[in-house]
Amino acid sequence: MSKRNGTVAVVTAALLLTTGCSSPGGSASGDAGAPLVIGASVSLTGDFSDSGKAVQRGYQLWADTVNAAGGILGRAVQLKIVDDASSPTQVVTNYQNLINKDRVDLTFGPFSTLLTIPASQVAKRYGYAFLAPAGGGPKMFEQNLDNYFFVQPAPTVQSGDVFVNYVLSLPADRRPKTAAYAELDDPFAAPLAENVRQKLEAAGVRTVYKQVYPSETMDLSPMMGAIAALRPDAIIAGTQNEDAYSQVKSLVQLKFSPSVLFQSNGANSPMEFPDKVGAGNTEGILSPADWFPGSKAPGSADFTAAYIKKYGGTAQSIDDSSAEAYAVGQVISAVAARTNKIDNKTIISSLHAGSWPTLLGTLSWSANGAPSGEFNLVQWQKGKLLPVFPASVAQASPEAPKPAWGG
Amino acid sequence: MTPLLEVDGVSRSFGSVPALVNASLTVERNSITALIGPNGSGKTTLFNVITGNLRADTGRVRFDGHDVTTARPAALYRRGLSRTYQQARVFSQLTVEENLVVAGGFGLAQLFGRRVNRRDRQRATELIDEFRLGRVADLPAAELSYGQRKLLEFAAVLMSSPTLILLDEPTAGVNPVLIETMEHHIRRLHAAGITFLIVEHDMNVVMRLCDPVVVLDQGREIFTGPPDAVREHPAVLDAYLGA
Amino acid sequence: MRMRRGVGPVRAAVFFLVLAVAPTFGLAHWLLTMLVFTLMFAVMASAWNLLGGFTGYPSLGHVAFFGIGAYAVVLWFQHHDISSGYEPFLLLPAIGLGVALVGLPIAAIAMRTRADVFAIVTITLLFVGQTLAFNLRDITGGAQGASIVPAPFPADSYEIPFYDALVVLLAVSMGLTWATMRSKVGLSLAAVRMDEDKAAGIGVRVQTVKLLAFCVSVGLTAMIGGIWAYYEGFIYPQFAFDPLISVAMVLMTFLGGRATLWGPVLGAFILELAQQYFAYSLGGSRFYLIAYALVFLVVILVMPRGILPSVRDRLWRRGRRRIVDAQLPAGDGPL
Amino acid sequence: MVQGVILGVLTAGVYALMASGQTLIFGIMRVVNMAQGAMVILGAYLSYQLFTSFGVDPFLAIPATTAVMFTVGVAVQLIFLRPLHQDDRTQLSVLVTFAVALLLEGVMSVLWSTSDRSINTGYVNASWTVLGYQISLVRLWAFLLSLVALGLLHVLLRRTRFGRAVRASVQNPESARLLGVDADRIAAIGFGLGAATAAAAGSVYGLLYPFNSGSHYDLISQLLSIVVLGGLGSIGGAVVGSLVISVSTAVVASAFSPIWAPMTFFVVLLSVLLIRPRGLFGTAARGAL
Repeated sequence: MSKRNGTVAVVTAALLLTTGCSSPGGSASGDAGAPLVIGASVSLTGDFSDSGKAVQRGYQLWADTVNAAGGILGRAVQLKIVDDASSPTQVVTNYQNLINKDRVDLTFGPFSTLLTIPASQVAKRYGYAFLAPAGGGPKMFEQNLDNYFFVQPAPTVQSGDVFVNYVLSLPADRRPKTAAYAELDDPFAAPLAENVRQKLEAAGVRTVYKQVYPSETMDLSPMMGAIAALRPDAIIAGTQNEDAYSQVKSLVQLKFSPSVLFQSNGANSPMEFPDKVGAGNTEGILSPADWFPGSKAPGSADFTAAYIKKYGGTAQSIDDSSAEAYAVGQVISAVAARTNKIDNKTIISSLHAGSWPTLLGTLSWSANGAPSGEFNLVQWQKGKLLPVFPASVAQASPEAPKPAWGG
Repeated sequence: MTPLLEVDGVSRSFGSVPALVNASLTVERNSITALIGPNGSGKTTLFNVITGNLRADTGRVRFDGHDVTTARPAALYRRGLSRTYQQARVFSQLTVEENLVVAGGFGLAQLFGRRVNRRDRQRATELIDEFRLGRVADLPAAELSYGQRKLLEFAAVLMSSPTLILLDEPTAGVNPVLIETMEHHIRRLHAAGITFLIVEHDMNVVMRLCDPVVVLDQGREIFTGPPDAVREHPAVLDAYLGA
Repeated sequence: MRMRRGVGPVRAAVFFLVLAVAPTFGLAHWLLTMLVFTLMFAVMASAWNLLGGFTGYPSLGHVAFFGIGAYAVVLWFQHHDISSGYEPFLLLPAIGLGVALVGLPIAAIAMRTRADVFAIVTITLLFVGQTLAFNLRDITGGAQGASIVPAPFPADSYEIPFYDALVVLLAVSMGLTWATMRSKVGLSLAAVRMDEDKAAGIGVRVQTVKLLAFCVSVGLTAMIGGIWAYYEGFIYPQFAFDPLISVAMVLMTFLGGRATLWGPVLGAFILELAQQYFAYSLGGSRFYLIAYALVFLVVILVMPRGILPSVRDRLWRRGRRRIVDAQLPAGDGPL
Repeated sequence: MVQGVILGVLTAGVYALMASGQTLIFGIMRVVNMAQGAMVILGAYLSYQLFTSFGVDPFLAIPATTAVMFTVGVAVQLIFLRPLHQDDRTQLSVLVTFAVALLLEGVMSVLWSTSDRSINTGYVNASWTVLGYQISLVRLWAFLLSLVALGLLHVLLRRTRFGRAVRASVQNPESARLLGVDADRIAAIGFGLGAATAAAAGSVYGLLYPFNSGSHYDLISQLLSIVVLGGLGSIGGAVVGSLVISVSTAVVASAFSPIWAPMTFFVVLLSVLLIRPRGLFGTAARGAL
């Protein structure tokens, strides 16, 4: 009866077998002149696709820049970027394919810790260095992978430290006395805000409200209403994107403007934030940033110019994910320049020592891939996002207290 | 000896619409009792109450001396009360044989046994032969004609060796030859000691087959008696012609 | 039911033999990885079929049990160290059994509702599971996710233990399906699917077989969840309780053919391989979703009963026979 | 707490509107429309586009978006649902409408990319202070609009010939056919109406929340809970279900903790189903509009 179906299954299996066996034996890199193929799986569809595309632009921009200058050690850089649809299953398949089927020379990381962990383990298994522009959550570093390097100034959780330092730098009578914490339940935002809370409590800032909210919460009004009723001096929010916008909108509707408003993410998006919350409502809001328009860090000016040339827009319209991805490439270029070699072993051993200048500042890594620098504090002033702390990078002095909504 | 089935003062309404109003009925052992009445008089509702598919609002149902007012259909089926449906509910994707086997009832232990074992097949084959379904025994019921499906459902209820069978319009929509076949089977089984309660529209069939006849109108029992008396009874004429 | 004796077992033996020896031919890692994921879905589709296919209760919440299985492995690793790396596999039967028991009261409530409402109630299960995974931080790690120590298998044969475990589970799942089809459980389930009230009325043990199908089905699903978590090395509520996994099980079963032995497996091999391959090679064109949806629609509209039944029908058209879980009777067409 | 209840009630209006379309479709055709959420999002995108390209206010755009979505709904019914066989239509329709949802998601992600969008009109952040409580203007308008739309739907079903035909087919498809009701036509128009309510709700939804092409997953799970809670096929039930769910969610979020808010309505739903498997206002065999 359905002998045919059985046959189909067998034939399929046999086909798979043969294609599997006949996959190229592959030459293990090293020939000068052959292109340097770099593989990365990026979320071009699905939940993380926005940042995924920004990451793709950053990688591409770096590759173009390097190739225009003759490539790396004479080898043209060739990117192979595939989509993981924001799926942890697909990301594993993709890195397997990149490493074992397409035999890429190097791998770059995907977007988000959630995908980076399974992906980095695949890379580790085959001895590939894994440089990722995203994936700075605590769980990532708990993996203790020696091939992993998080290309940002500090682990995400510590990106609020700069804000704490800023508060502590204020004279005692100008510090906020009370603070409310609204924390998005995801691998970064909530731990980040918790980290800030612990440090501020230790410094004597009283916590009057603390609440974690799930990521699918569309309506933050109930929570912001509860916060507004307590009238805290500071609102410290561990946010991602949309929730940051919603928080501000709710506060505007509730007619409550705290004297300090810190949002860990979203508010540092130069184009979207004013677009979503209204330009008049951005004034005085604080946020951490690694790269910002007008940064004086190494390569930043070139990057900005190249970005605008290739993708249009202004410096203000560049997503910092692109800058972070670009920095990943910068690190690779630097390794090649210093060691005159470009293989995974060299990359791994080199990066565990010394410091590496990038457009995000100078980076160095501990054994588990955690960077040991610090973020910058940026603030919205007159419609522009300006670094205000620490003084070494500040382009303006911090505005405090935050003015009322609408300017 | 007590009657096989006693329905005593059963009422049931749907929302504000009464379907049965204090209806009573008795089925004597080894009778072929007809239940007739105009459309919407509550015949099918009464069937459903008797078989436990519907719960009565008030009143009692006794079967074989036991109060079964709140019994579930499965329990009644195991006690020997089975029924057919007006639209012949058979399992369309099961074969004729399987339709019979599944109606045969089996315990937990047998659940893990073969789908159709030798004993099942033996019992089913007897019925298949009796009902002349041999040619289609291995076909899914969906392939049968309407009349064949009615026969199949009738045959299936016999698998559980019932004492009382409720037939809901056994001859509706089938050809004259099949009506005769149905009558033949009912007589044959009656002779073998099975009691019938039949809802039937075809008065000729009722006259030939049944005694007594119970007439239901607007949810009430209005007449019980021999078939000859039905036609002359004023209340019955009223019910059929008047309303 | 007179089946053509021998053909079924021979086909199964060949299939599993090919599966079992395939890795010894030195399949590339990328291919083994794809096969591992494909086998996961084959088992899950086959398990889903036991409930959704045979009973006709379309569960859209099976991934809730997948997630429970995944977190069970995580929990186990919180209290135990890894040594040989095989421990999670040995743990699987316990997970399957445990989740089957957990499923029992859930099934008893959910199966009070019928087809469409049941589908929705099971969706609810999925979200309850996800919310619990997010919020029971002490157990699950919440939104931080939970990581598992990577298996200490050598890189050369890293996928093999996972692969072998999955082949065994597929054999178990298909074996159970086969046994169901041949036993009165299958007969009863078919009756439930076609007319549950009538079946209950004639004394079919409706409740028993429904609950049985549900528990076995979710138990198998949970075991796959456990393997998946171990293979991924890191789980996160949104991934462990991903509605798309539920949808995939349903889709594969429908594609291959409901209430058939081979249909769900065929569906899984086609869909999962195609999906993994195209997402990789087409590099995330946004038309991917549209293409997927269109294939889905065309399959349902053109072959509403799935590939296997439709193909069989076409081959045996002169028999004009409908095959669902009733195997085709032998012989030539009706007389 | 009070703020929570106010919010809950205002939000319930929008959900009631979406859910009424869903339940109407089920009532007429016994089809659980998994694409209702995607249709709402499509409605939101349409009014987003009208707003950004032509500056049309989302509230004023509603007649246009509902008209477009009505057509989409009719098309979906005619192309994808009508060919299904009667026997397993319920099961298959769940899958077909889910596939339609995926299809719409794919189309939306191609047309508008996958990034979040929101409609920012000048008044989006305005609010009134009433007795010390803040009432967002948009939400109030959204609520009123939903009431009007539900009112229109009610009138349509109660006072027109089409409405009578619809109710007849909900009550008893067989007798409706005997009465000369063209079931296919009613189904097409019914699905169109369901899609139209989704469009109206979508315009409002876009004003209240940010959305992207994948937003429909969260939405559909809530809509399904609402209609099952209220009883499939009952519009009154959909309204009550929306109230129960959004008020309980908002109250739990503001008084207790937002992390348990999503759990709230699932718990409410499951406990209701334990007692009444057919929902609050569901009836056994017949639907009720």
